[in-house]
Amino acid sequence: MIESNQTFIIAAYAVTWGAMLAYLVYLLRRGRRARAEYERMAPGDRNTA
Amino acid sequence: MAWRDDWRRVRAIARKDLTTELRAKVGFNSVVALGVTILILLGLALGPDAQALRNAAVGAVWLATLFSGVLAFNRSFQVEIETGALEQLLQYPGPRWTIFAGKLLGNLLFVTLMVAIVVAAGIVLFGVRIPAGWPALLGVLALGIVGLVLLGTFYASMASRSRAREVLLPLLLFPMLVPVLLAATTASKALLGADLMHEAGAWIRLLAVYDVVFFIATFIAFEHVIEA
Amino acid sequence: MFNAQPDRALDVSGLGKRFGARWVLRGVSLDVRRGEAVGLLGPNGSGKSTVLRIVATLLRPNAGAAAVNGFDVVREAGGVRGQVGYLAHSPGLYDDLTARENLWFAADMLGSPHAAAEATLERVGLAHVAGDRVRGFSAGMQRRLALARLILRNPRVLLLDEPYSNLDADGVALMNSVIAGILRSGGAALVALHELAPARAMLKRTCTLVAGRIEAPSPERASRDQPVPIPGTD
Amino acid sequence: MPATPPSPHSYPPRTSVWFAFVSFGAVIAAQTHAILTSPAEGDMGHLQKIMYVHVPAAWMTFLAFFVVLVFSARYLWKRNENDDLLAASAAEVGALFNGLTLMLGMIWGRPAWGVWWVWDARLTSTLVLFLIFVGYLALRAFVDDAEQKARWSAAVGAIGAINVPIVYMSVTWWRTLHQPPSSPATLDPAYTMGLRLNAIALLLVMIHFIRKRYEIARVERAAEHVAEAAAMGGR
Repeated sequence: MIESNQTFIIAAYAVTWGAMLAYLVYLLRRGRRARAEYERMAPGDRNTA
Repeated sequence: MAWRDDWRRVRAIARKDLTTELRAKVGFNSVVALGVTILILLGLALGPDAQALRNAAVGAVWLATLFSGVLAFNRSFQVEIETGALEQLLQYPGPRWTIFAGKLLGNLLFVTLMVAIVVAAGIVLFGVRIPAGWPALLGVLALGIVGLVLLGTFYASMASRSRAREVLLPLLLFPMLVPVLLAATTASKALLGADLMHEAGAWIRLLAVYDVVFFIATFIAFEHVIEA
Repeated sequence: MFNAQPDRALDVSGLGKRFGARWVLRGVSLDVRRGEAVGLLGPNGSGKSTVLRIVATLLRPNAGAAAVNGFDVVREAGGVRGQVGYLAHSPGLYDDLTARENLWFAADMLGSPHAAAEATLERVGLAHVAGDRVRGFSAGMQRRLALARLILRNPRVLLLDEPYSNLDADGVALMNSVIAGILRSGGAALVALHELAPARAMLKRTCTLVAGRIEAPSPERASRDQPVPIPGTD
Repeated sequence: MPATPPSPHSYPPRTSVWFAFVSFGAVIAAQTHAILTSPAEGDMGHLQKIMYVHVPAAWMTFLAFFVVLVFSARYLWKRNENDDLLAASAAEVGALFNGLTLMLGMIWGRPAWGVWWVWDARLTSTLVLFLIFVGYLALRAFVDDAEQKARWSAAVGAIGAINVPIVYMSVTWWRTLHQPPSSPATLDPAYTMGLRLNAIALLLVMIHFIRKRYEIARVERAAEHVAEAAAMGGR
């Protein structure tokens, strides 16, 4: 009983971290694409450092 | 004075919708046909054991009502959108909730008639024995229909004007109807049985609260939704 | 926001409108004085209908503003709806209802008596088909019924989108008499047109909309010089 | 007369990266602390440890929906485009945490109840909530005009949120016989500390996700406006 519980606990934490990291990567990629699109549109006029 | 004008406009819209429906008839017949067809398919899928059918009767009737209801709600705005009549409707003076109220009234009569037929078919097909306390069952049915029509009409006013209306309306409507589905089916099953747990009353109260809350919420939200 | 001079029936300044990524109106300004009909010319897709629909409170502008007799189209949309009569490109009628039922519905929504609806049916020459369903009407007959509905509103400002399309000679005369009647009683009209011919008599002046902007309006003096008697006014 | 309407949409400031490290670090810390200090609970073995991710994820879902409600209502009132973009960002992140909560619920249910899915009151409510999120995101996908999309999703978001407590109540009544939902009150105090720490840590992660997603939405919208202004300029 204990061994099988172990796998489920590990699975739960793996799924949690998997989801969080996957979304982080999705955000980074989409952010880069959006910024590049903006850059193409209006080169250099971004008003922040 | 203004209230009487608004009420006259609501009646005019509802009468116009129902006259169009009676003239065309194709709308009502197709929706009822769909409802009964779904009922028969459920009977085939869940049958033939009589007791199983009797247990599933309430659920089957409500699912048939929900699915064919979606057809009716989309249609109620269809005519207006295709002919450009919606733009004319938006031109009349007076508050715009009268459009929603008019559509609501029209859909309420339409769906009530449809449900009456579907329920009758359900009683026959699923061998339901009518208990003595059937008026309470009618009460549950009425409250459920009001909830269904309120949200159905509200979401149809958007879905029917967007690209994928057949998909969007069910996607928006069905999750929101979970409380109605649970309350209506559980209360009906209880009333069909002996309501030992006396839970029917609690469910009916929940349905009433649901209807009041969403009556207010949809009327407020409609102003923002209807403008182009 | 802008000073609504008393004689200005319609005042539009810097109107901008976009659909998704496409800007259809890019800063349109024009005005129509009382008793005046102004033509709005321009090719398809130049934004003529969009201007009319914004003034008719059917569309919300993304930029700029417009007012009808001092009522702002966005903030006082209710007031504007009491002033304008918008004749759309598509008739917007209920095909399964008869001509009379369509008009009685409009009368109920406007709060005017059914007798008024009967009178307008007479005026637009559809009394003989009042009991027939609109589904069987020709485009010209549907246009007349839409005009009857417009007359029922007795609007102060007319917004007409291609009003002469599908109309025969009598129809054009009827349309012009309706416009003339409104102008005489101090109303105004903004008429979107493809070609000028049928409306020449009506228009005080015209302006041309190209790709969402007003080109230099036609010289005031030219169109004023030919005072044309308003035909067929009883 | 302005040739092209000025682009009112400033380019959003860049969300700092260190916040990502802080939030993720907080989750690592909270999780290790909880695992080390949580006593084994009778026959459930260490299953309670799944609680430390499952329950906070559920709380974050409800919190995200509350953010959608607030900014949807604000958009309807103020018609400020950024409120719509924030509501949409919160909805997307909320859907993510909702999906996570459901998966964790199943991973916990399998050993605890022997089946992958149990129509448990809280789990079922969370599933319905997920469908409401899906409906909201579907509406946004099917409407093109930005202003209409904002108005309609604000109305749908607000009305969807109003339904959350009613859904929760109806599902709980429907499942009255089941184990009462595991809120901190029913757990022994040793867990509640671990639970709260993990909830705070996950909250930091959610805040980062929503801020980052919101920033991206604003960049995309700013690019859209610049493109339009350029197209409009026509010089």
